[in-house]
Amino acid sequence: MSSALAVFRKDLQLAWRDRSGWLSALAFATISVLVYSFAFDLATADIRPLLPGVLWTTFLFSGIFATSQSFQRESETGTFDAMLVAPVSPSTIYVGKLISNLISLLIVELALLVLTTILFDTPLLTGELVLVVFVGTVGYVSLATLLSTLGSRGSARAVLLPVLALPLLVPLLIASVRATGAALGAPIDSAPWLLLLVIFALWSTIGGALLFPVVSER
Amino acid sequence: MTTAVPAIAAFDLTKRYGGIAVVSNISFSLRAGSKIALLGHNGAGKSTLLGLLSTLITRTSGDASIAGHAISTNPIELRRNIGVLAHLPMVYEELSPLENLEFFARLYEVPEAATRIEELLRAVGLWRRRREPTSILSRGYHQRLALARAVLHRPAVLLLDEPETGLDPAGIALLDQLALDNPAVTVLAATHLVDRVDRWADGVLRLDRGCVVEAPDPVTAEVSS
Amino acid sequence: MSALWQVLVAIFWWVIHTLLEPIWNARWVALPPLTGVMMMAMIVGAVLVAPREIVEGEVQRLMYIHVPVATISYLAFFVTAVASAIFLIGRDMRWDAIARGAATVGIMLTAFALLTGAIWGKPTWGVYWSWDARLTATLVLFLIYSGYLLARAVGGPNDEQAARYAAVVGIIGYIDIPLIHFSVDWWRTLHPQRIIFAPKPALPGEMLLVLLLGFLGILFLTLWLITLRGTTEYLVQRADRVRARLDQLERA
Amino acid sequence: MDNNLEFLFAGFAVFWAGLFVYLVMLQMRLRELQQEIETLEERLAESEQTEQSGNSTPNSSSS
Repeated sequence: MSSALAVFRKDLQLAWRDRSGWLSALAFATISVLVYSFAFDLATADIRPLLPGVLWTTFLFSGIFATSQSFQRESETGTFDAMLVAPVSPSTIYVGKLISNLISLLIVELALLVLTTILFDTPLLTGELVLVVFVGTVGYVSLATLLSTLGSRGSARAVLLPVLALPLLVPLLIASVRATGAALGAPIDSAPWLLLLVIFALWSTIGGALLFPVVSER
Repeated sequence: MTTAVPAIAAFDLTKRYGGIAVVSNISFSLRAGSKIALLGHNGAGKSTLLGLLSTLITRTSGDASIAGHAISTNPIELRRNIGVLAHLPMVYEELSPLENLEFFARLYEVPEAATRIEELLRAVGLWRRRREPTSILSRGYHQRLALARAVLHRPAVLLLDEPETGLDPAGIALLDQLALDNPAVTVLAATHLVDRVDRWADGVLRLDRGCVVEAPDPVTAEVSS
Repeated sequence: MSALWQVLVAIFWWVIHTLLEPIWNARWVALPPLTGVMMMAMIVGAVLVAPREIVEGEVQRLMYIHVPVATISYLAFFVTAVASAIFLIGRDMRWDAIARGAATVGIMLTAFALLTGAIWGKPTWGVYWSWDARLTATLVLFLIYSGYLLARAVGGPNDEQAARYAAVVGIIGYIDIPLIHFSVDWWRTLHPQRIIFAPKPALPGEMLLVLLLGFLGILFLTLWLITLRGTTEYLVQRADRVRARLDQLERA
Repeated sequence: MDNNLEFLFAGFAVFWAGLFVYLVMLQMRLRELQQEIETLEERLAESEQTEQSGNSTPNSSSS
């Protein structure tokens, strides 16, 4: 496990030193929230039903974008091979990478929540909402980290990854939007959305850890 | 007389990309402590063979073992005994040389890492600039840092892919000191500087189109596989 | 622990060799006629034998295509997932060819299901697309396995890395199905609207019989198509290998 | 309630025509591939002959 911790510490050092990764994700997220608010004229209309959808589409796109960037850098400079050659199982590298991606994306998402609270002055930073955001992020980051090993020449990769990941994330998208809506006080519906979100997070994390060695082989 | 376990051994090792066997049925065994030059034209399969032995590339068939550990059954233990130097520098540009080695020392769980890192950084001449980001260093220093990383955990076997690239004469002297003349280490190094070979190598493994055309005599004792 | 694993894998391969092998060998002989007979029976049943549905009228006969096709597309994706798993274990590219072939057939079936569903829906409910839970799930599956083919097409016919990656997508896609169904079903019940494609509880006898015929017809058709498509993918792999070998020789 | 026959016909047409076209394309593709492989393997056999007689470097044939 200590090697997963080593990978995690190194990734955080990297993210801190080379801020371009998650900063571009934050910029992307902020811009898409603004685009949504202009498009849906969120400022005036009753935005409560729309907000969860806006938040989660922004989270998913910026998250998948940032995760694939972080992997792209590693494979280009050969440092991914340097880790694969170490006497550790690829799954521990996956766990290390997963946690560091998770932390940097949670920072982006919390920053976005603060921004949205200010823009639309709705209290977003409630305990329940942060929990939903956390579990949902674990769910999609573990899948995005697994799929980001997609090697493809040129720019096709940046487009291909969302096309590949989003249909798989449909259950997470529906569950997270509903759960966020409930957290914002939308009329409570009977379905246990948070439970489904937790199951999805477990499913994609365990699946990711088991299947990562397969996709990291050359 | 204990049976001498070959440091590096391959048994009909094959790697096929579609119709082409880039490495086909390669067998050889190298004595511990020997320094072998891996020669052959471009595309003869040198890098692929080194990739197979370092478990970076998955084999199509056959097997290989390093320090008694087989790539098919015990890859993690095998990797504990190898140091790898490849074409790409394999170091983090944004981290400083010190941080790079600290990360790999944690990954390899190197005992008393601090002293080992300092010793290596001084040896490769990076101690004064250990805190600067690696990106501003020259290609030669990248290679030196990669060399330091390869020998950081004192591996018994070194798999080097054209280690001389980017090194100035002083750098090459370092390469000799740390790897090629180090008696305790077995080295299999692909190189293009053929004239240097007879200075450091005590055997040649030559490949042509994925097959062995010249190999050092196999390890005399029974190969324990 | 690993001894148990060895035993399981041995049993698995024994099942493959003794049970599936003979069926596989007889595929060219058995499948085409079987499919032909069943499809004929299906057409006759759907058009003539089945009684006219009072409420929806003749167009309801599309059910005999739509429901079997939509259901059996899951079988095609199941073949993809299993073939992908076997490929990941044995690393035999023929299983990658079968997985790829089955995915293509699966996507074609889901396309037909969505099309016939739309054509059936328009006159009956005035809507081409109704976000019905099962139709939505079929659409999501269509997208997932289109992603599978895209990921597989990134590499060449014999590119093992792309094949491994696609196999992972193929397996994850199939395990995702229960999650998709839960989320889509609960999502749909939020907007109460008429249930469209839930089979009516009291289907009269003849209708059920014809529906069964439909299932068998589409089942054999799917198996035959997967075999055809799988063989095509395998031949593409072989051609690519020989071509690569030729290039190597001519260049040498 | 009219019978919406035109929709029934459209649905059947879409399915059967689509299926038929797909099957025909598949059979053609299969036959074309088989021929292509035969010609390729003949060329391979020839060039391996010239290769064997040409020089005697050891070489493995493809699977």
